[in-house]
Amino acid sequence: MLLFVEQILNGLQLGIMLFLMSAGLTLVFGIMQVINLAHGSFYMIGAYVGATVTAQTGSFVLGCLAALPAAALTGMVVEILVLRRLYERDHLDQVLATFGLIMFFNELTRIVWGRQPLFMDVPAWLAGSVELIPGVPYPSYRIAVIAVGILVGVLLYLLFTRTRTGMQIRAGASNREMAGALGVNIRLLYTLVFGLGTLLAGLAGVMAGPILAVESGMGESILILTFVVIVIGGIGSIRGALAGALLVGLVDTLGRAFLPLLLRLFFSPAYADGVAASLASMSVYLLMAAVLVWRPRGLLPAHG
Amino acid sequence: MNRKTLAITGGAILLLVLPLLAALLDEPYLVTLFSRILIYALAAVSLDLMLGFGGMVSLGHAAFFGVGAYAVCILSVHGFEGTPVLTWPFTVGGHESALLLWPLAVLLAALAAAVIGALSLRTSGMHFIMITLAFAQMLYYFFVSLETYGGDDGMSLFARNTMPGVDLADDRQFYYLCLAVLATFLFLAHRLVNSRFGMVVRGCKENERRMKTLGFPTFRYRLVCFVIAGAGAGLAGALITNQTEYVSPGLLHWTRSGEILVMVLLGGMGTLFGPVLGAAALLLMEEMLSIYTEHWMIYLGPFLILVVLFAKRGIYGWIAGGTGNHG
Amino acid sequence: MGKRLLVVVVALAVLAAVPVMAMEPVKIGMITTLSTKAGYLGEEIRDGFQLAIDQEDGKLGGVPVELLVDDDGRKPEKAKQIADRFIKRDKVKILTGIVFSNVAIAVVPKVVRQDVIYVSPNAGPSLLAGKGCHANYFNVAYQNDNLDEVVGKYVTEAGFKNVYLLAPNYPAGKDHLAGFKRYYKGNIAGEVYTKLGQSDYAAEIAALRAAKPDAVFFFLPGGMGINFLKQYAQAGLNQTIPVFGPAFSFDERLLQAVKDAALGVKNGSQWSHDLDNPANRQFVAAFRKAYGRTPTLYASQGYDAARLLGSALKQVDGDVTKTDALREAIRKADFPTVRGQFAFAPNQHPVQDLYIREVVKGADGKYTNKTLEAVFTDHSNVYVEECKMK
Amino acid sequence: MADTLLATRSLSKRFGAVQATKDLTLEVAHGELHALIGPNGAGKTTVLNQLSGELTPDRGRIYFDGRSITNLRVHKRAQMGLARSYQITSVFDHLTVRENLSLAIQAHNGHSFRFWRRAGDDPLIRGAIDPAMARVGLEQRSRVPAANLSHGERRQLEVGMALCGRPKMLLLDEPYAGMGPGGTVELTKLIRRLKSEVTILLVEHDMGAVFSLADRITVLVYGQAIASGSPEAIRCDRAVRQAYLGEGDNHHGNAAC
Repeated sequence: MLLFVEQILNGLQLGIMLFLMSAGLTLVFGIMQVINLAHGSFYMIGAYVGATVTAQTGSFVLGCLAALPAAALTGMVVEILVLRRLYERDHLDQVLATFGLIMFFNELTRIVWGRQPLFMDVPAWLAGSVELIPGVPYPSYRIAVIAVGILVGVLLYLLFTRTRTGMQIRAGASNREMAGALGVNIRLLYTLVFGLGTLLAGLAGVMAGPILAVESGMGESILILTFVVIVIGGIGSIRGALAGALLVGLVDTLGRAFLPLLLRLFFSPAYADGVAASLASMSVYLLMAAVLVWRPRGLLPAHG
Repeated sequence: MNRKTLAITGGAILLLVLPLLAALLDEPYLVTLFSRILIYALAAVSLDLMLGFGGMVSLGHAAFFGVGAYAVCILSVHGFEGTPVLTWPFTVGGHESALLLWPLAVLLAALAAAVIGALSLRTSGMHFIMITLAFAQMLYYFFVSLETYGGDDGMSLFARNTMPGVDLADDRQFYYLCLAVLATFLFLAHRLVNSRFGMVVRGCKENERRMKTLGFPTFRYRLVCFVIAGAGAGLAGALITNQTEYVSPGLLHWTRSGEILVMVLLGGMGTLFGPVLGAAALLLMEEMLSIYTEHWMIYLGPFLILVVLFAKRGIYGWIAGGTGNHG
Repeated sequence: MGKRLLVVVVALAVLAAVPVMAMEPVKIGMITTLSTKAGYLGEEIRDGFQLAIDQEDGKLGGVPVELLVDDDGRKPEKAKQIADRFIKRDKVKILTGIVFSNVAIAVVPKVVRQDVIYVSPNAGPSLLAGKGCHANYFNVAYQNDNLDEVVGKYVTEAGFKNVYLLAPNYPAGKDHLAGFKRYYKGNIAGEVYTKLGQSDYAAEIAALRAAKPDAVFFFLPGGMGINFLKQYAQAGLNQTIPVFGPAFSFDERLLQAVKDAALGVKNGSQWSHDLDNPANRQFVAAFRKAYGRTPTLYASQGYDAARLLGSALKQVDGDVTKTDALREAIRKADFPTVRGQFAFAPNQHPVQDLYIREVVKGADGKYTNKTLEAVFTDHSNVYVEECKMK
Repeated sequence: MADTLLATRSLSKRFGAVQATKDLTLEVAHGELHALIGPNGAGKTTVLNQLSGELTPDRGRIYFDGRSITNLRVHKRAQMGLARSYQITSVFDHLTVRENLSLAIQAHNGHSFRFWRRAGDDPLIRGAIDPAMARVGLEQRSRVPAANLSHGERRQLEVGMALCGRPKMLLLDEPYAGMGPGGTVELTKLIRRLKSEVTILLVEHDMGAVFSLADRITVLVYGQAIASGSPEAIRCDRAVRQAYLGEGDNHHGNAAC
């Protein structure tokens, strides 16, 4: 029974990590109607800058403080140089341009940092594990990730509902021209929104550094899962991203954990393991297809 | 529109004489490279039927490409070994003749497209893109789990298929076969796009709501268009199996669908000859750049961005001028 | 095209002045993985191979060579195209370099049938050692199962009775676990196949802890291994349940990305930088001087492949058109290997000693492997009977 | 009932808190031009969308040509002869006028799963295009993409497309919106000519056009029909003046009542 609780915790932790990534993506897509395949690249930049600074200064916090602006600034530069010309253009032009960005950033990291995966360790003060539930030692770093995820969720909620900029952003989302006519500097606003989106991706990157391998191309493996999350949740809605992320995190983790046991009841162990492994990897896509067929606009669509 | 006809005839002549050119320059390798370009051009044109003319943006088109490829490879290997493919409902023996396998591959790809299309067309916009991706990834993991056929390691074809009168093993004959298949598909696509069916599909792309109030059951037409595109990709899959004599689940991965999509966009959406140019441009650049530098992606990435920013309607639009949408 | 033409003209001009028969440099085609997450593996193989050429300033076994390198991006289709180009355009007679088994399975069968010699500096899939073996195919590194077999034997001898197995869900994963089980006599606490390229292993680690094994054996190459080791250490399990694995997850460069999460882990390998023989000492010193880092086993395999070819080229005096003579010369394998001794089994895979190494923290603070003991001597592979050399 | 072409029985539709259509019972007789008027936000377009099938009502039934079409899909209703135009002209911008019309003709001339012959060469279509263009006076503009037409011409094209299927009934959604004086005269002439061919349900704000064209008028306020009858009756109806013009009892101005 403890194992089940621990797996739920693992599912939530993966969900929170996915939320950090998808909040930024759904923000950019929902508000600026821009499909940004290169979102994973800013996740990678956050991880690389975080790892490098942590290695030099020896402090994880400094690593984070360096990673966030790095991802945000790169994001804004990309927005000004490339994306700004693509707002009126077809989604497909954005797909092609951001596909080009992925190639550019992956190769850039290989040139600057070399081909070898970087090292990033869990900060000493988060290294141990805590017994949230007696008998189940849970890595305290992962609890920190969950805490950061929840904090970001609350901050975003407050930003959008309580602050003026939040209101301007939402106005810009529903009607660009009108918001512009009312004196909102749309160009600057969109640069800031994109910067915020990439900052969130950078944060997810630096948080993932100690757990996952920091290597060129790491962004693409999580990118697909992030798109699945925002589509399941409902594009453009932060609440949807949270719901989608937790759902995908749980389904993926529990699928990997309990599917083999489940199938063993019916098939021989060897055959069950093989089928379970491939079913587990398909589980996320089965989930998305089911949600889309049942609710073609996602679970919590952004605006009506 | 002489610029357009000039571009098309120029391209056609170049493709026709290429093997002779290759022999002249003592570069026999170009023949196999361009066979691959022709095959990917076929996959890109089939995607453009659905994307450029039908407005259906799919990020899972490589699934049908892979289904066609695997169908031919599995049946050929069984044909070579003489073992039955299927024994349960009825015994299905393997075969190696292209005239039997390729139509079967096209049929299987069309069947897959019908099932996936029927479910995906209930959604629209970004959700349609993602659900096609989801189904393609499911097929990808299905083939990864097929251990009897090599799983993730893929499977080699012992010998290319056989066809009366054409020796597929000879690279030059295989090149001209690919060129003939592509040319036929382009001709049929041109007819299709301007036929009554083509008009309805293009109408649905423009304004599906209006089409419904005019009295068109739009779902059926878009599904048939989706299936035709899937069948085209299945045929390209059958050809790629014979060209590389090898298949792997990698053929169905979403990055492969992304590549085919990039070829269509790079070449020029909504035109029939654009994707052929797009396929040639992308594959040639990938090949040539990698000879001169390890870091070829640092050049190809920005090139794609520049094409999007400045050549509004892709390379074909830039060369042939005029607006897209009528092939 | 222009650049290569220039090189050839210059080489010819120089050779014209030399009285010895004018020799066109022998072209060797290297298809390896330089991009994707596993890019550093290909870089290691190339650097090892290039070091051997640089030591003889552009020659191997006294014969001038030209190394053509291209990146297959870990895609079998791309590797086949590059092989095609090397053979048809550059008229290459010797190929090498492939890192991954699935790429090798796609490329080698067709290449060897075009009368081209292929020397594998890494991938040793069971298919090419058994049914698919061929006279033109040599493997200078290992047969994939070898590194797991040595760990299986060591773990049995060390008295572990209940081992938990973990590998990705693809044929090579199943091969490696089969290799381990061939020599491991105890009970299997669990056998779990994970998704290819998976990043989060929390679920598997929780299930592993619940199964309470007394040891864990895993084969997770590249980034997957890094993720697993880091998360395994964070779960505090590395203090209680020892981990074993083949050398793939513990090469020198990977250790810098994992550091003390891998401390104390024992892994099986056919080579280590601290192997005490003259060829190895010279190689490790030269590599550190040339590239400023300690060589990994991939670099040692690249270096051995180059020296093997050097010995063969010397015997056929650089004339690669006579493939039979070249094949015979390679099969003799009389070259100073960095592993002490080396010979070819009937299926032209290595017969060599296999060691158990332990990950330790070196004096200079860098993490490295220390050789513990030789578990197998002159170990061959189990696919020799299956191979009917054509 | 026999003389009625279209009838609704207590049609209701709610969007969250807003009751867009409340128990609407509407009848349009054969050959009649029935006008549906009402202040902005009265739910006129919502009614049209329910009739054309793009919106499904919460309650109530819709009868057309003697059959219940409440749950029939949009394209089936169009096939039965129920055509419509949109408040914001909805045509195919990238296609030429000729192509727009041929598409509309195609809809009612057998299925379009024909993959070989060029659409223009199909005898069923070729014969019908020129008369269709003549009917809406766009013969000279046949090669022009719809996007380049003037506002009035686009409106004429849309009406022409709606007529291509020889519909039994035409739902016109504010055709006069944004029409200049010249265009209004032209459009009134066109609609007057159409009255003999097809039954029309006209949603419109231009009172001049409504009162000169309509045989019957229904006034919709907050989704509810408050009055229905001949133009004269409606002009004097107290409830209409109250709701529409905000006047109470004083009768000044309109001597006819």
